Amino acid sequence: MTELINEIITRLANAAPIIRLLVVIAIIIVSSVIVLAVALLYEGLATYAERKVAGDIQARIGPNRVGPYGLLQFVADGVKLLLKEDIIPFYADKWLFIIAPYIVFTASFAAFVPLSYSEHIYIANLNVGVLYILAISSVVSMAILMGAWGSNNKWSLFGGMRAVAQIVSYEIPTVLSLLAAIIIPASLNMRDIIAYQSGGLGIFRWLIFNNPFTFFAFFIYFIASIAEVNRTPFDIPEAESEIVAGYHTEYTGMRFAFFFMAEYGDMFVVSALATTLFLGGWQIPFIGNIVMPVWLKDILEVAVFFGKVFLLIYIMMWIRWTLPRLRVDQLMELCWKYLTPFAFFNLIGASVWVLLLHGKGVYDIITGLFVH
Amino acid sequence: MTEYFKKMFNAIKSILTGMGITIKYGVNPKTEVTQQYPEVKREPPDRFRGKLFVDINICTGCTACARICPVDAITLKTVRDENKKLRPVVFDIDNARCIYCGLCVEACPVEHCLYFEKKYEFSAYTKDELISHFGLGELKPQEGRVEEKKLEPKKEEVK
Amino acid sequence: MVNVDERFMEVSMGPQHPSTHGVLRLLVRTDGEVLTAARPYIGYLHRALEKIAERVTYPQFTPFTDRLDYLASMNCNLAYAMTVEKLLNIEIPRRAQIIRVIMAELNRISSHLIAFGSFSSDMGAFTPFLFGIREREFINDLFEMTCGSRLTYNYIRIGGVSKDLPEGFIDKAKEFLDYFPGKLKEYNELLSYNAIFIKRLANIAVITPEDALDYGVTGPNLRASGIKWDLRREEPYLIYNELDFDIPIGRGEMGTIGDAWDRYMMRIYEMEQSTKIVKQCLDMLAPGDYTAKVPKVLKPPAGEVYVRAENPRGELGFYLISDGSTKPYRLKIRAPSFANLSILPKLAKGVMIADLIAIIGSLDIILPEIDR
Amino acid sequence: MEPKGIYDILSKTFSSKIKQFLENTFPPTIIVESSAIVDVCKFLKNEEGLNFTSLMCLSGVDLKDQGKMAVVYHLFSITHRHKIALKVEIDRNEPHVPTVEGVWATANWYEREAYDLFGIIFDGHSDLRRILMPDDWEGYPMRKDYVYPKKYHTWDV
Repeated sequence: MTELINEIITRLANAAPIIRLLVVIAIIIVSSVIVLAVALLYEGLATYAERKVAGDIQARIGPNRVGPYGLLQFVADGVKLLLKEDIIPFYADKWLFIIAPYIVFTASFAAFVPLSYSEHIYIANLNVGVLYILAISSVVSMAILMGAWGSNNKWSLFGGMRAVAQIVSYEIPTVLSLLAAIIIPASLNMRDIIAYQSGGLGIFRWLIFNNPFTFFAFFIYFIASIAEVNRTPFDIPEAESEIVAGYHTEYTGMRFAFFFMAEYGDMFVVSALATTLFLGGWQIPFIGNIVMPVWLKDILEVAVFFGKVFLLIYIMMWIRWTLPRLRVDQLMELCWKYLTPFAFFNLIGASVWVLLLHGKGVYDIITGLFVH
Repeated sequence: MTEYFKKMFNAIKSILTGMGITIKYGVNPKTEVTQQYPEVKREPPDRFRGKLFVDINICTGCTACARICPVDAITLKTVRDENKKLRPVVFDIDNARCIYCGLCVEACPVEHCLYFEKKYEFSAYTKDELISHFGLGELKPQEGRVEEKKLEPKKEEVK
Repeated sequence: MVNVDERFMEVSMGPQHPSTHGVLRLLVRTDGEVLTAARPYIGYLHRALEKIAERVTYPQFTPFTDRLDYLASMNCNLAYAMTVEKLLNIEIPRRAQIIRVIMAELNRISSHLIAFGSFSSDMGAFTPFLFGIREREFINDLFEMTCGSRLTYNYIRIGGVSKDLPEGFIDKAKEFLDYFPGKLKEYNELLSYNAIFIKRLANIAVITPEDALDYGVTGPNLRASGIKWDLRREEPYLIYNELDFDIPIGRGEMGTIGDAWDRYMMRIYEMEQSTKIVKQCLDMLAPGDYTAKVPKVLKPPAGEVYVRAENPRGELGFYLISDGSTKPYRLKIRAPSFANLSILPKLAKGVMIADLIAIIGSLDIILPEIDR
Repeated sequence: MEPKGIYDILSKTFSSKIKQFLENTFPPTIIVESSAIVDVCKFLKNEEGLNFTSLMCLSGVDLKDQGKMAVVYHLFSITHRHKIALKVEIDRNEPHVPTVEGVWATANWYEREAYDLFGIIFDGHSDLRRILMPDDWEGYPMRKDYVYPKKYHTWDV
């Protein structure tokens, strides 16, 4: 994207500065609208998928009335939420109450930016991509607390406090397990990380198969990321049977929808991060170096990337509709007594591995044996 | 330490067992038990207690049903016609009050006079629409009225 | 709670709350997540059934007993019918007795299925709830075949039952009994022995046998405390003394005897036993009358009786005073959930909010019965 | 133990406080003077061989024609499997009964219910509030001479 903008700017080199500025602004607006539209479409389909998966698992059918196979259900839901009355509680802290959903929504969408969807399709090529995602997704916890406090509702406050405690705690195993993978390509840039995982039949050089420590790191990251996005069995901030609806108890209509969409956005981001770091991103498995047109390759890569992400999202949904919820202290216990120590030892193990074998993965070693 | 790992192992095992069960349902569409209601309507069994129906022509006007009704859903007014037979001029059943207990049907001495239809869709916009009127209507003056017997809902009923 | 202590937060939980099983209101005083006191407020569903009983005749009151414990109407019908029969001194034909046992036990299964399902959804696992509902549909179909209604049956009447079993009932019931144990096993694998579920419930809200007796706790909750007491065995009515079944008691499999997990598990075990009972009863069925000769106008002799029966939730007792007229002089309903709930303030001290939900769910209260 | 035997023991211990034995009710009823009810209950609960472990039911009864109120206690022993009913008859205009909350904890709620619906006041009760009716309800609905109110606050009843 940045290259595209640069190219346009160089072509417009002779134009007046004000026109150049306007063009750049126009490009930025158009591209964000495109990203937003795609992301909203994804979110709509994700809510549909969630309900369909729930239906399948519970021996039901799920939505099937609006549109073919109920595919347009999310449109109907969206229209319904738009038309709902926007209620701001009388005793709410209005400013915090109003601003919180936007921050949640923005933070969740900003995390889409450094992702790399294929070799040529990406929005921004950030050299601190992973760090950026981790930082921006932490903003969510702040906004949740803002909304919870602003609602002036006791259940919301419970939910907000729980959410912050949970997200802050689970950041640690998340980051530790990500580090175990990052130290191998030694880069925070998403594209570099994915490029490192090429080769090996497009599957064996994935960082998850690099060494036993990254293999475990993937699972630790996956569990911790479920907690990061507040989903069952870690959905205590919005545990509907305990604290009504948690931090969004008082929200209605579109404001509620923002929270709701942000949750699905977060799901996408954590899954995409797992895909990028552990599952080879858009690397197409089993294809190797077959020559094909660039456009076809890009399409295939996007499809593969989304396929991997959706598989992880499906597993998240599957877990959600199977397991009961943990209690708040047990959640912390899981984090501090199990995940964090494991992630920590994992990180040490991975570091030692990298140090001793100079970053060579299991696949490299095995193929290396045959070469000699 | 072994305890720690054993606990963890058992926990993971039990969780995977549970997930094994749900995925069986998740991937197999044959497990769906939903009936698509407006398209597929289930046929109620013969004894189904749906909407009450009165075959007013064979009603003897004995008021047994109105007396047994625990919620006074049945309003019955009878007069004697020229043949000294009781004639139910008003026979209203308030479906909103009816609790479908079936006591009236059992109390009715005439075979197939008061019975339940196999009907379960009778939503309405107003409460008045939910009252079914079966009465034969007031007699014309020349037919003569001899006696009037009326059963009204008991006063001060607890709702 | 007039004196407000600033250190604590007082939250009104209910009457509209997702998991108070109806319209129970709890005034909860919390110190963060930990409860220091919970005070139940009941009566939101008070319909003055005892007063109504004084204004309607004996047979007319049967439909109202449906509305006591609407998940186990058959059992409520049965207890009321037995009370009036005791007063009238009627002998019930054998076939009617067997039919009554079949119905009561099937309804026990369906009631426990709801208890199981709603408890699981309280714990955050929604899928078992749907599974429970699915199996309950079978029983509802059986009942609908028999008496025409799916929830408020009004089937067991004074003197017997209202109609004989329909054609095909026995085959259908047998089909269900063959199908059901497999599903029970599935429930156990899916929920009962799930590590998170056990973690949530083991050692929570332990009711000691002394407390259980002191507070008049009955039914599965009493048996979970390790007291082998079941009216069907200890004070046999109908044909229960001819049947072969076990009384499961709490053994503290996962923690302490009488904890929430034991109380939950009692219901699973009882469903097994009820299946066994119905199977035996179906084989015992022989042609005969389905009702005794009962006069159209019931005028029981003056007297006082207190009759109780084992309901899914405990002992349902009717204290009936007759003055010789067609209407009861006084009918006191001793609802099992009423006594079971009264122990809640004692249990809900020093537990967490999530545990409070577990306590309410494991006591398996039903509000229409408490409020009457 | 047979109800008759229980009655004999009770009348031996409490002599004149035990008034009458009604055999034809189920379970048989012993009529006890209201002042002695707590002692009788304690005795029944703790005496070896009686051990009435639980209070099955506690009901208020309005005996309007006799100008009395009654409180009926249905007791039951899980160890000896016998049961008995105790009845306390009190003046209808001043219905006061000592509470048995200290004997069986379950009596707490039952007594609140009897207070709520009949207006029987249980002396010494720790928390005698209305339980089923709203706190500001007037009158005691289960009394036989209860007049139905036309309005509750601003709503028609």
